[in-house]
Amino acid sequence: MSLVPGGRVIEPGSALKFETGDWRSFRPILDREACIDCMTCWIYCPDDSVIVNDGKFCDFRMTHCKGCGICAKVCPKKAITMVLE
Amino acid sequence: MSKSPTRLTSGHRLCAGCGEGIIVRQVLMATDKPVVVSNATGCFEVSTSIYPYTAWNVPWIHTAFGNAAATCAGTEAAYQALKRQGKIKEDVRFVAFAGDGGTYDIGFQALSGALERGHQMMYVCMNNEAYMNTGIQRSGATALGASTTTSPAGSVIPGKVGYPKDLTMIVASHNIPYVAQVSPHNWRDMIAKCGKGFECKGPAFINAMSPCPRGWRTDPSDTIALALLSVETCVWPLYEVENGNYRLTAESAKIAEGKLAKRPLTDWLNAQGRFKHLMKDKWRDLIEDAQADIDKKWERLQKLCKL
Amino acid sequence: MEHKDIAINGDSAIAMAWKQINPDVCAAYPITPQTIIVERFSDYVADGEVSTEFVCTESEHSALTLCIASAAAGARTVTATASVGLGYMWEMLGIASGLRMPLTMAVSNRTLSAPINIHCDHGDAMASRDAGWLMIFAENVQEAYDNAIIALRIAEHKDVQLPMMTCLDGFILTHAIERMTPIDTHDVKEFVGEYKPVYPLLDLKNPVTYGVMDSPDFFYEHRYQMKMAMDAALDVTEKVFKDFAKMTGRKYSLVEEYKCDDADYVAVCLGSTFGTMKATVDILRKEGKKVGVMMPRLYRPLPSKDIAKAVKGKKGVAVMDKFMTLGGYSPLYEDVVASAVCLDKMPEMYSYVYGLGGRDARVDVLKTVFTDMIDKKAKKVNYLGVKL
Amino acid sequence: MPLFAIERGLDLNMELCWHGRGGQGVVTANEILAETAIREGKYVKAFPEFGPERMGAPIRAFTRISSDLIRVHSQVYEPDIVIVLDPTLVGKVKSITAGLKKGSVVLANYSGSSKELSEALGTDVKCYAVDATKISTEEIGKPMANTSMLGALVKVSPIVSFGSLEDQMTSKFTGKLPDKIIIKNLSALKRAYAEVK
Repeated sequence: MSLVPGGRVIEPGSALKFETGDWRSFRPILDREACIDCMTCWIYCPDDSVIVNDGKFCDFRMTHCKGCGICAKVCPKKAITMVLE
Repeated sequence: MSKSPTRLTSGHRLCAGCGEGIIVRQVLMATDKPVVVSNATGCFEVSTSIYPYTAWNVPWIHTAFGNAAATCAGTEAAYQALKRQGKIKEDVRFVAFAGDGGTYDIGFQALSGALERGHQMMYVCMNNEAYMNTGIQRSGATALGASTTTSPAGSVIPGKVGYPKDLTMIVASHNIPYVAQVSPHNWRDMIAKCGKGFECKGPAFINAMSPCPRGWRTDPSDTIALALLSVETCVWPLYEVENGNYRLTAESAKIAEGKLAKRPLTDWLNAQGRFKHLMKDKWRDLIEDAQADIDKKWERLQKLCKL
Repeated sequence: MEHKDIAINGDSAIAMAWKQINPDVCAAYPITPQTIIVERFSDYVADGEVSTEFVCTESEHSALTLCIASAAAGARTVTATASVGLGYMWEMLGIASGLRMPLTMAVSNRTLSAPINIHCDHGDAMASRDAGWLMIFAENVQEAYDNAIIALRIAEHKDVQLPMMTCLDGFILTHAIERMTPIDTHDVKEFVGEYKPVYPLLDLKNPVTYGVMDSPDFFYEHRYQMKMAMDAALDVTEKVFKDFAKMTGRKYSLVEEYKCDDADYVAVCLGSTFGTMKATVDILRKEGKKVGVMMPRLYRPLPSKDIAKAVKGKKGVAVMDKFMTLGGYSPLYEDVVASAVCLDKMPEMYSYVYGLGGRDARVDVLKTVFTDMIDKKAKKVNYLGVKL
Repeated sequence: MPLFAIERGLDLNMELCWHGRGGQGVVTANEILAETAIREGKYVKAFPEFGPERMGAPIRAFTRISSDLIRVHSQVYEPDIVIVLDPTLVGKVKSITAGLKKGSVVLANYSGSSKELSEALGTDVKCYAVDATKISTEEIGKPMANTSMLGALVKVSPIVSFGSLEDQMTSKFTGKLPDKIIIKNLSALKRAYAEVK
């Protein structure tokens, strides 16, 4: 049997392989022009689904974003809108 | 901060808009030291460790429901022993996460014991005011009048009977070095407080307001707005007790100074489906009682902060 | 090497074994009749005779929780309890075994409430017998001490990795002073060896997740792995017994037999009663009665094959439970009967409930276990010494 | 010469039953006897009767001493020797004479004569009396009769030698009690050994 005894998981962060993106009814769309890279959406995303690179907004992790819409509500520049999938 | 390593990955299975994911990410940003996490049974534990996956990039352990503090204390005791023998070199931080059920109720004894013994650990309660994992049953943290599946809004009894216990104050009475109330809408306040909690000498306790769209009957996108509202209505004042000294922080400090308006409790109640039944005329007295209770506690807290 | 025998009670002997082992962590909560273990060990900690991180918790539930987490973190961990304390730990017993934590726990056997009673029976151990723990019993203080050392080697073996209870009869052994041959501390340390944790939490470079949410797809398999470990524990225990005999000269077997070879009638029991029964057998042998007694020293995993072999061909087998299952057959009886099912011809099997709540197991009363079988007076289920 | 000769020779196998009150040092005396016997290479099982009793309540304790491995773990029902630490128990506690058999002896802390003692107990087994309360009060300064009774015991029945008893008491308490107290206890031991009748 290849299972690690005790139900221990020895591969950290393996949940990344489990995609929660298909839970989504609404998807976030970013207005790149309006975005000021303030990272507000990143700090409030419950699903770590705002990808940031070098301190700048890069993308939404659509494989995992559950479409809660928090990012749209907290964006100080109203740069994110939620649209029906 | 955005460059710090991801300790909790995507792919966990919390509800969309859950406050807990936001809180844990912020708490773990408050230290750059290695952390070992303990977790009580509850939404967060279940959602982040569904076999064969784990959302954890750090060592993590869950044993049972009523013992997150003892679990954390056990990892810390092992660390103290191995560190003393030179078998471990790193400077490690120990943190426990639990819901209000695992903290206010079934885990209270273990928490009190661990605090009294003085383990080097930080305990974070994520308070969503009911047992959400098992389907919204009332807890010792449930607000007066809130409708839950074990305190339903009936025709005779209007939801939860009695006020929630003031656990933060109870914990502060253990005279541990650091105690604070936080809310995820104010991440600066949260991270500053957790930073103190991680670095103080002895146990620290953080009580975090954690909006729950499912249990509160609110829109997932409103989680942060509700967190803010809990503070603006003084339902959840932000404060810390550092070595016995009480201090209001963030929005709560501004309300005390008159720089920010204290909003009426009805704003808080109206925003959530779990309180909808209270809007009927026949429960008006109950709302007045609830407001009076909040005002009384707020006054007392302000007095403590002036000492 | 010459060793000086000492006068010591059972609880102090456990504490002495711990002192020699010098475990990394001990978390415990005092309860009669285990209290002396925790008190003596506290003395060792206070006097710096051990480097153990000792945590005196606020409850047994927390004590075992701390031990589980400590073992998961990578520390060699010990604890002790008794009676309702073990009952209070019950939730955590299954978690300790399910997470495969090789910690060891001395259990100073005492009955369960109510009515509250501080005396010995095996109610606590028997209520926990299916929790996935290895269990070993002791006839006397020497064995209680030896078991506390032996247990580490079995529990920590890579093929086992399960927690182990070492049971000693409350008061009868815990508080009684007997003559004991201690093992040289250096030898104890060598015997138990350096602790090698499996997937420790404190291996920070390889983060491990402990205590997952398991689904029907995996839970059964995780349980089956525990069954395999229990099976392996039989062989491992025999091997460890051999190593122990090499070190001390004290030979132990999975099932201890006393004058059973040519016996027509045998009794099966656990704990200190095994000793008193040996004396009883000697008296009856002098009267020409062919009787014997045996004890499954290792009770979990049950050495079923050895039990079957030992009862094979006997005219009668009395199985003595220091515990009474209410509304069913008592556990050791069930275990022995089930073990003997494989035999072509089952011996007559009698259940004897005795010694509940500290009712003294006297030689004159124990004699009737054999004489009743011989005189065909034994019933299927007997309640030895109950006053009706 | 010992007052009560053991005729079993090397094949020593004795059962003792102690009577006293909680707090009088019954357990300690039993412990010292057990340690002394082991010091002499004998086997021992020594234990108090367990219960929730507190200071002042009548309590019992038991000792088995044997030249062979002891297997019986039960209480003692037919004692060879009964030792009573508290004179107020004589005549009051019936279990003192329970299970006495031919050849058993009773040793009591008793100010009267051994004849008066056997009358008070209503037994025809051999009785020995020693005023251990008086001895310990005079020698130690407080009425802790337990060490005196040990001295009397080994006179009545040399289950261990007086010398080993002295050695064990000295080594057990050295460093734990002031030397002065140890010496006083040893004097009490010696006096009771001499005075028991």
